Amino acid sequence: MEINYSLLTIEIATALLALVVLVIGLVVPREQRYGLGYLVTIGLAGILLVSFGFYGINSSLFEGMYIVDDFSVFFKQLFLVAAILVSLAATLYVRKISANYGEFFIMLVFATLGMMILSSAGDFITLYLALETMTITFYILTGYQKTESKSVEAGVKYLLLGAMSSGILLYGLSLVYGMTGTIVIADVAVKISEMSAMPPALIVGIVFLVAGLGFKISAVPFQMWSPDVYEGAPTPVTAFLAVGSKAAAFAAIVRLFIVAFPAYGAQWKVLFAALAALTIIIGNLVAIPQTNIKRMLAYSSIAQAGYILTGVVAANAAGVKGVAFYAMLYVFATIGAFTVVMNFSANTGSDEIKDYAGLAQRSPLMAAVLTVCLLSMAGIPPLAGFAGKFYLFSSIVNQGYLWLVVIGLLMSMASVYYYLSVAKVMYMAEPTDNTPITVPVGAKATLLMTMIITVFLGIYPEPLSVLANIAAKALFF
Amino acid sequence: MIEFSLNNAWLIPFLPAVAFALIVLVLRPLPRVSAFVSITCILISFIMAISIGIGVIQGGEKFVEEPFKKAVTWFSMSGLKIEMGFQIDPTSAMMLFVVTLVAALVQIYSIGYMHGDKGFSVFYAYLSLFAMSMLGLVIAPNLLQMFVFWELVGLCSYLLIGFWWYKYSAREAAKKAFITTRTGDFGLLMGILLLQIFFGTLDLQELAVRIPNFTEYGLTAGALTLIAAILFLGPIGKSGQFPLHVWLPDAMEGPTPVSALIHAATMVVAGVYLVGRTLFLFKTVPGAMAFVAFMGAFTALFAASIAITQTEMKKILAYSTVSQLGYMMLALGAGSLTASMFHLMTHAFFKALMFLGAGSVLHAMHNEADIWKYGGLKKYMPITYWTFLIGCLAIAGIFPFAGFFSKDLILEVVWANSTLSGHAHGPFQGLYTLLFIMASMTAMMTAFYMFRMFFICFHGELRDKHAHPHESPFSMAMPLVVLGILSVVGGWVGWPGLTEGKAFGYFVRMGEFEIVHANWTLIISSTVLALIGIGGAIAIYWKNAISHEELAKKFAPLYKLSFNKFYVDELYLWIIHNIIDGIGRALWWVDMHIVDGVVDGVAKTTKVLGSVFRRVQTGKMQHYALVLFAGVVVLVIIMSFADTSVASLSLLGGGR
Amino acid sequence: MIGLNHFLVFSGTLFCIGLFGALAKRSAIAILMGLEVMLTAVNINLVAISRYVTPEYLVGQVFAVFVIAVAAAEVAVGLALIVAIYRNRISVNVEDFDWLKW
Amino acid sequence: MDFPVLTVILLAPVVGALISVFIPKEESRIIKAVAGISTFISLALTIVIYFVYYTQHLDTGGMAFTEDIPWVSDLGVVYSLGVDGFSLPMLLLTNVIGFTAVFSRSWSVEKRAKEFYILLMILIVGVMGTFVARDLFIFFLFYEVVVIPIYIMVIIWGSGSKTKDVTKEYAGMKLTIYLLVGSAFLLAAMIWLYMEAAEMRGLPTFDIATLASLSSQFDQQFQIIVFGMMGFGFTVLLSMFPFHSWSPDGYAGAPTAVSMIHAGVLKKIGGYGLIRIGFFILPLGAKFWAPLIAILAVGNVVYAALICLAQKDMKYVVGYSSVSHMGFVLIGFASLNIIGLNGAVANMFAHGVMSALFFSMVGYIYGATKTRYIPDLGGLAHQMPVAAAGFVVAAMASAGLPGLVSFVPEFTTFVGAFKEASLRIPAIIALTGVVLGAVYVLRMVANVLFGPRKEEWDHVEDIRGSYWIPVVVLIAFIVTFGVFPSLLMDMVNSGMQPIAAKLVDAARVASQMGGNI
Repeated sequence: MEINYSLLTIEIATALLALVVLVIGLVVPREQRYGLGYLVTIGLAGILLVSFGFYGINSSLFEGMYIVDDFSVFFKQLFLVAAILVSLAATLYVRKISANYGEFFIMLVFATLGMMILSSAGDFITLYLALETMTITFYILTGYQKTESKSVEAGVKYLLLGAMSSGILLYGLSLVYGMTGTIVIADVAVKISEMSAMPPALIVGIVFLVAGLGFKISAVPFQMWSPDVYEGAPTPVTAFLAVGSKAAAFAAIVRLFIVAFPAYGAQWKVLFAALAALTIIIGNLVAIPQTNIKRMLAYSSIAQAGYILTGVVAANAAGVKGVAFYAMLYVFATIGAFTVVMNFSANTGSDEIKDYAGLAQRSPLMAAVLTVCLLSMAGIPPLAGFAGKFYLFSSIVNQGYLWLVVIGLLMSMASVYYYLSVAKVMYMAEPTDNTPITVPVGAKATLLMTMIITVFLGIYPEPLSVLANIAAKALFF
Repeated sequence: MIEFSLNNAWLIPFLPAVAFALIVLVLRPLPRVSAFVSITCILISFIMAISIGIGVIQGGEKFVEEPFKKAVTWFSMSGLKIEMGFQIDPTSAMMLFVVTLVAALVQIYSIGYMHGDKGFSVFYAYLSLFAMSMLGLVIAPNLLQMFVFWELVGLCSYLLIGFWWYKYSAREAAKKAFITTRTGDFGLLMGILLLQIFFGTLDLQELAVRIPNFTEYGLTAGALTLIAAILFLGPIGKSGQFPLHVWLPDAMEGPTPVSALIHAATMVVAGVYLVGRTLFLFKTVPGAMAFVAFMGAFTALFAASIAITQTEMKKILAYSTVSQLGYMMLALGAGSLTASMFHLMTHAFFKALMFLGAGSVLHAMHNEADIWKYGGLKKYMPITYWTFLIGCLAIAGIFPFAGFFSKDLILEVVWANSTLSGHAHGPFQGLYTLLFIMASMTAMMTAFYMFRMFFICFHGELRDKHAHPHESPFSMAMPLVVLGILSVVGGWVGWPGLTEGKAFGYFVRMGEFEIVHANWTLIISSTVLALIGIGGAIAIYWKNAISHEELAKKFAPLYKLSFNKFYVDELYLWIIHNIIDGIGRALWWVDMHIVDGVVDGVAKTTKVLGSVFRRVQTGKMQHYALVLFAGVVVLVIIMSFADTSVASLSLLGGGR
Repeated sequence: MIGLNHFLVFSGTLFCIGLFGALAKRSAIAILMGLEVMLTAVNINLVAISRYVTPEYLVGQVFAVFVIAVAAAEVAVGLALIVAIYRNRISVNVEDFDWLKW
Repeated sequence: MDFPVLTVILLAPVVGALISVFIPKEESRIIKAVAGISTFISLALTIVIYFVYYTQHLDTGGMAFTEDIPWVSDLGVVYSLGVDGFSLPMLLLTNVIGFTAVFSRSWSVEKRAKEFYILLMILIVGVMGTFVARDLFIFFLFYEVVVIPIYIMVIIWGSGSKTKDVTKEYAGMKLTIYLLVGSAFLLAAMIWLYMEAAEMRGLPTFDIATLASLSSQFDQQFQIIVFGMMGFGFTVLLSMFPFHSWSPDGYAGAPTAVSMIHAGVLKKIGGYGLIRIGFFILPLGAKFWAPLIAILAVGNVVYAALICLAQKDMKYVVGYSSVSHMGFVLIGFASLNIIGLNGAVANMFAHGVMSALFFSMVGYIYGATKTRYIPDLGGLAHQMPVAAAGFVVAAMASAGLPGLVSFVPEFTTFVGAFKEASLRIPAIIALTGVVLGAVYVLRMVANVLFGPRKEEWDHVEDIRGSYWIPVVVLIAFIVTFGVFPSLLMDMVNSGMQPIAAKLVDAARVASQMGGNI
């Protein structure tokens, strides 16, 4: 059998990049390793450029185990963008928190690799392996500040709970495998369509899959870990975790449920609709009383997952397009926000919202970026979040989910309350300390990029919507 | 000239408008120029009004039958077209004459009276604005235009009453005047709206054709009566009829020329004029006529009974104005446009005269208001004295002064209504007899209180020893003289013997012209009544034959009631401060605590829910795991045991 | 004759035992062990299914090998983290790990 | 497609804002001048196209100065602008108020002036955009652009009140969340409408005219639900009773310029949307909900007017009065006939200019005396005659005096309302608002401006310099449109024709169906 390895160029390049950085990190003296972050950024950017050439291939390797289609390419680009932004933003912060500068970026690249493979996974083994590659690197990253009690606590919690959810996911996968006799996602659908009745074990399996992947996207009631981990983990990790891990899990969910279980659509759609509603409501409600900005963003990102789930509920091209579109703009908004948080804490050592008083005077750029990013998450036009929500909700409104749309929109307006509370502190309150906050070049680049893209995509969503459309079409041919 | 004036009658109100704009925008810092411009403009208007009057008299019958009308569209849409323009007929020509005349005289008078006031130019601006508004009202060919200018005169009234706005009393009086008349305008506007809706037009001539056939427009007589009554609320407010008369006496807080011009001679008669213009509406339904007549007669008597005990010159004159306006309304209610307009005209002359006279006195006495501080002014200010006497005689209705003719005509038409020869047959005939008695009593009381004031002020000894009264300057005396002359001869136009049959009533009328034959019984009896009133005043206040203090003690309850204006003001104040404001405060409470309370409650609930759910997040890793597995179990149970058929899921919105 | 269902029931039971361990034990190490039991249950499942459902392919077995390998990695990281937190808190009792909450 | 005048009008303040970004923040006078110039360009161009439309397009009606650029292809969004007899008065209103708001006095704007003017520019652009958008999506985009700048402006430059225990933070947050919750329903309805239409046509579109052409195909049930949700969103913005409580607090809390823009035009977006989108696309829904709107409108007029009587804070008086005036607008809407609609729309314009002047003067007095509490004030006409004159004009316009802008619209509204037999009773009750309106404004005028001189205000200065601009410009508009109402009414009438025709059609359809609407 002929295997076209060139299809794996992106993944191989990423792996190589990690290894190169590893080696250089060993060779270069400790004091001069600060260039590594930029090296990673440049390398990833190069890969991102290359990846544009992979649109339109729509092929698979190893008898369907590994799929290279537009959908996966889109998500790979998403992970790359996230990794680039995070590595660009994190240089100063990482220097402050740890002496092991190089390892951080290596882990970052490996996590990216895991996500990429996950988005391409065509069977259960690949899926599981990719998931674990990603997750285990995140365990390490979460506990990266090993002298910092909170960081390690977050790491332990994440590891124990993550392993449990992996167990559940695996158990679900094994049940599906048992009922259908195949582990290739595309074949599962074929096998199910040949069945006359729905075996109960399959239902249990599907629910286990929902739970296992729901854990990764932190859907209620599987969300409990995420606020603690987000709060405890080093901020760049939190950013990457919130964006990359979540998007990767969504890619897996979309592929798994839409490709493998279209026959049980009626069942899992309602299940996801209920989860989405719960997630949106709980996430937004609990975010309101938070005083720590990272924790607040954690709850808000739970709610964001709820919105994205509505696109899964739609289970059609429009819905998937919504998922893809929203996941991408969510990258910018979230990383923008977390970059502000990380830069702020690098300067002041605090993550408390009340310490943000007068930020608009101390650093207008940071205040503006944080405001824009938060409002984009709330879905206020003309920011990208609005367009994203529009895609998502318009995909389900006609399928009888008007109630979900109303809940979603109402709660997103309620979310404005806590987002604006942050804006209020930044803009209205007088600073207690008047010294300006300096923003290093890399972080500044990240901030500007996220803000400009968030605004631009809100006003003119066409470019991204074209890409998202291509991605979505790949699943529905 | 006549032709030009007729065709360009719109210039009459426009010129004062120009004066207003010029003064406000440019001339404010130059008081003399302002006054000059303003007076020039009103004089030109006056001349045009005279030439229109001549034209109308020459035209005769033609103008009565078909008024001369010109109009342009003000705004329009499908189903609603409103015009602005002018309509010249004898009634409006008469009004134009009266208004421009009094306005011109008052403006001249004000040169002296307002001399040195720091708002001198602004005062002239307001006077010009008023002249513009009033003239616009007079020539209005449709009800909306009338309403527009009606409101504008209200504004001018507000501005001029409150001209000395730094005085607490003036500012309150201005506010009261505006709000009270506004209350009436509420009815007027509603009436206009209803007319527009049912008859599809507001043009007076059109309405005059359509309203008599009201059944074709889907209205019953009762409904039309109601509309008329609602419409009449406007005149009640503007012309100070009971129960909305309260603002007019307070309006005397304005400068005296204003009182003369606006609150005696011109603006307050706008209500009468409006009813006169829409008399075809009232005449169609007898009930409305009776209502108007009764309100008029009652107001006349009521105000007269208050005027008897008041102690301020301008207040007395104000109540007298209210009373006389009631007279005019009564005439309209009796169906005679002629009588009411005639009285309107003569009243304008003599009441303006008396107000200006009062102004002259106030000027001399340095704004001392209490008449008991005056006395013996005769020797200090002869011109004022004699002209004032003419005014008093005129209002008392003594031959051959102007008031005699008009008052007599009113009594005649009311009497005619009570004797079946008038139009109001059937149920209201008895009412008109009562009204006649009320009117006669009013006539007597009027004579009494006028001369009471006259004697207290001008005869006897000066009671305030510190005062140094003096005669007023020429600019103030001249208008007095002119008005004095008019108060004598003004009534003669209604004297059939003098005018060869083409008396006032030939021109200003509604319906066929009938020569009213002098009813000698009436003439004599009313004159006798007036003389009794004067005699009483002479006895009590001049000759001191009877002590007025004794009288007041003897009839103490009545005296107090009258002196305190029947406590109507107090009642209104109580209602406004306790009931209306009370409701306002109560609603505000509702708004803050209930309407807002619900909103804040929802917000608070959301927050509380947030804090509650937050507590689930205990930080204990195994709790998290438990929740996770509990979730899985619940989902499994739901998915396994629930009927997963599409139909039941559609409850949740799935499966479409 | 022992059939697939027996294996499934067995693995299910094992899964629950592991789960109970993970939920009930207080020591982080013991919880890690519980998790390993859960993964073992999965492995049994996979192998049994491979044997009964797809005897001609060794898919399940291969899957199980991967799971074992990954589990080893997981445990390695886990133990490292537990050591790290023990240095900080002088405890491996998960009840004590509640600085991050609400 | 010649000169894209509407885009230029929209972009002028954007350019102004961008220029301001690069001016150092100490140069507040230059920033103000930039803001003034850029808004003036918009205003001048708007006046030009107003008269071009008035002289050339009035008979034919319809959209003019259109621009169409495809925007988001898969959603069918088109950047399509255009104005007709309905949007032009609103655009003019926005620009007049925007221009004058720049020069109105807001206490404490001196500090952080740069941010203030930049946000103000964004605000103005947002409002203008809603009125010129022909595409629903673009409309909504602009609509929500305005919410956040307002919040920030309220919390930074706003103020609390002495009479009610309300902080500016609370006021700003309440205003923002209230409007956003309203817009959540609006957006949901819009999305549903869009998807239904897309399904019918097989091609997605947001073009309002195209959607309206489908209106006879939407079934009644659908129209009722969608209109209900949409109407909720829009009427909240229009501060319909009992969803009005954000408005007095918000206006009281906001700095002068924001109060002017918010009360003057932003609120009118609610009315504009209700008609342009609700009535035009969903006439059957409008028919169903009109009686409820009428009843609540009466609540607006009377309830708010009575509350005004109890107020001691100037801004609360004006705030509640604007709630009360919206009742007139709503009752005109509820009449569903062309006269009522004309009146209501013209009323929106009138109230806009009038309340802008009102807030401007109140703001000036507040800026000078640092208090809005009426019992503290008094006799201010001694110290500031010009401001007093402006105040009185505003008060008179508010009381609906003829010759000023609001009389003819109010009259027309009531003609429209009286025309419908079922609305007569509500309309008569609402008419009492005319009296109550006079009571509360005159009370305020008397207590603030007139009466004996108070020594403590001798230090305050009268209007001078650029503060003249709002007074002069707004009074000019108030008087011009008052004396020549056809300038406005003809325009509005031409804009309302197609909408009224739609409603007439719907009435016919409804009567054919014999339905119970």
